[in-house]
Amino acid sequence: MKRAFPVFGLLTLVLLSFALYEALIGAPTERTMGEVQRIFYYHVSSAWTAFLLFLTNFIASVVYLAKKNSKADAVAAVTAEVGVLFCSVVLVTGPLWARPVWGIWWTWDMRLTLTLVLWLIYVSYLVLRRFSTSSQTAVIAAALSIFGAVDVPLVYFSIWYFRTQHPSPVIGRGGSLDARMWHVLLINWAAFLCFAFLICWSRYRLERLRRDVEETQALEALLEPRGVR
Amino acid sequence: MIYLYAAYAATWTIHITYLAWVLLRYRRLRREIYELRKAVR
Amino acid sequence: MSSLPTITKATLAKDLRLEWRSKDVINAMLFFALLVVVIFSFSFNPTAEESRQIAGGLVWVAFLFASVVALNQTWARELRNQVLDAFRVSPAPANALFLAKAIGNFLFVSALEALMTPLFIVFYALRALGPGWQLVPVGLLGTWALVVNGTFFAAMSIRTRSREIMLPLLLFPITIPALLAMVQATSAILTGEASAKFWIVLLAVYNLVFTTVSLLLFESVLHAE
Amino acid sequence: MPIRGAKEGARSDSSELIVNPSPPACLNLPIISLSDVIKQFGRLAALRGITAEFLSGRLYVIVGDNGAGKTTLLRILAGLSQPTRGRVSILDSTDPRAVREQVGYMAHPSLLYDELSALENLRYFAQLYRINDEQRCRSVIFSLKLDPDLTRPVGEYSQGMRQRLSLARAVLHDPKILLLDEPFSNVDVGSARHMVELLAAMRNRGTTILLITHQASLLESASNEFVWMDFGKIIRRSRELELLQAL
Repeated sequence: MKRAFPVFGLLTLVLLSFALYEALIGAPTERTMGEVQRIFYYHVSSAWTAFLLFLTNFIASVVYLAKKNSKADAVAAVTAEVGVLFCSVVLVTGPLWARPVWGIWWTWDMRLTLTLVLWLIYVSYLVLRRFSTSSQTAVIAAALSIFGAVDVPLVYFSIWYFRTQHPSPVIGRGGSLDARMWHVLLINWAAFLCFAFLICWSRYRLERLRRDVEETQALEALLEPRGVR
Repeated sequence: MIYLYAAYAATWTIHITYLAWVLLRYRRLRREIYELRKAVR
Repeated sequence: MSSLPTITKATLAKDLRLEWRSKDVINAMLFFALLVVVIFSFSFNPTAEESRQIAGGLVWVAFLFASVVALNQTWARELRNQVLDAFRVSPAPANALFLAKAIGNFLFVSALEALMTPLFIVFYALRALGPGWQLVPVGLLGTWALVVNGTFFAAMSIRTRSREIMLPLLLFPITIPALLAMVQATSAILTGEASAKFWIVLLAVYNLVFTTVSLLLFESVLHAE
Repeated sequence: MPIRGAKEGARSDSSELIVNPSPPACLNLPIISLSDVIKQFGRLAALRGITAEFLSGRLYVIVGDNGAGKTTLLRILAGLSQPTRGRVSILDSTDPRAVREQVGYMAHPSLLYDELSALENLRYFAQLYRINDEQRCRSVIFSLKLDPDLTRPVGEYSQGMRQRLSLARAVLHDPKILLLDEPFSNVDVGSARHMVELLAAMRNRGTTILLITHQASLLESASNEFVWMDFGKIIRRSRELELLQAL
């Protein structure tokens, strides 16, 4: 188990470099958008990774509420944090792509808006975790995660209808993707998933360690005043 | 072209900042464990 | 479970009586609402035609801010002397407390809206060009949407540090679809350009979903410690 | 049914029974048992492994310095908080929430609505226990030497009156187990004596009472056992207060 971490880390690094090479050089250049389209590989794979992490967060939260298992709570805390990280990448690369292609930084397009709302919900989740008093954090965070997950389809429908009413000013991405591009995208996604898993793993270990330290500290701390007396 | 590089740079800046932050927390924790061990002994 | 309606009623009656004696929610809320309306009128000074376009957003954002004041007060009373613990040690169902608080807030916020709406109509010279009666279901469903999540998140935020700030932080992101629906429905009715049907249905679904989720989760949040 | 017929009942039989505080033998069964209970708040442990048994029909007095974990222990028994680790069993149930109807809890704060009168307060709390008996509320208030017809809001009561009303709220549903956190703080000596008599009478009728106090001497004659807590642990248990203090 101890060996697995560096081995997996090395593997991820190789995969990431290969994916980077494929995205920047290997993939064919898109006809209308040109080189800028290459942002796509990072943008989309980050987005999918983030959504997957949020899904994991939701499942872990349900498991926590059902079983009161502190490991599930640690998983939920970690996946929300890393999910927000990847979601931030999506929100930064998105406008960087939109500016040269559409001529605007931001548009209230379906996917963009949904991602932004998700990001807001999970940032509020992280804020809640930080501000709540320690013995209650897990339960109320899990409850908020479930509220957030339930909210997603509603956000989706509301924006979908909002958009059909006022057609967006930009031309959608449209068109089917070249097979070679699909290939590169999937490689990038795989690399990002491995990377996310790696971060989550180390972050999870850190979280567990922190909890252990807190517990030992709690049980030991009271020894000190006794020594003084 | 500049947007392309900006996006890739931004992605890695965000990731590396986060990793650095995790590392910082880890080191702080390590120090705490060290002090805890010392206190128990 | 047969005790649920009885205890809900008893708790609601108790809350209304407390409010009647102290009047701290209503007073704070009313003055705040008045301020919001006046400041909004200063900030946006549109013609009747323009105001019809933006009124939906304006009115609901004002209601949202004003209701946060009421929602923050929801649990303040239960925290004084830690009376909430007396409820928690009793065998009374947690959902009775939630329903009573949500209904109480619904009444407070509705009263507030009933007073603010005429002010908006006067200041902005509003008149509905579409089917005006639809504003009633939009108002009722929209208010419940604000209140059901607000009550729940207020219960969550009393378990955090700096709880007054936490409530809007938790409430606003989740409320986005409901707020969008309220605003769009109201604008559609006022301008008479589009049908508000979809938005009313969306609000109803939103309410159904979140009322259910709240009732399912409230017990664990109330007894979390 | 304690405090029933409070006018004559409580006072007369308490004064005679207080002479003989040992409960009937058949009641000597463990009603509360804790095994290795730990409660941790972040970096602080309030309870650091408590293993204990409390027998039915007895009055236990928990003493100890501030921060010894007394209140946390009581809150766990009341089902207000869950232990981080360990097992709590009350009336043969491991979930304190399942036995809520059997447990009365009086906290350090009053747990009363300041804006309501005594009767209005109790009427509301009675409904939480599905008791719809106006007479019951009145007699409980009366048994604590308060006037049920007083319309003054509780916020204007003196601290002593408020404590007594708070006790009334805790015993309203006639619990088998009564948990009291500092019931005598700021109560005048006369009222405190009366409260002790009342508690002794309840104990003699089979109620188990756990009581935290800094005025342990008030309970010397009524208590069955003193429990001394320190730094989140039960250090010592003794029948005599002096023995406990001597160590």
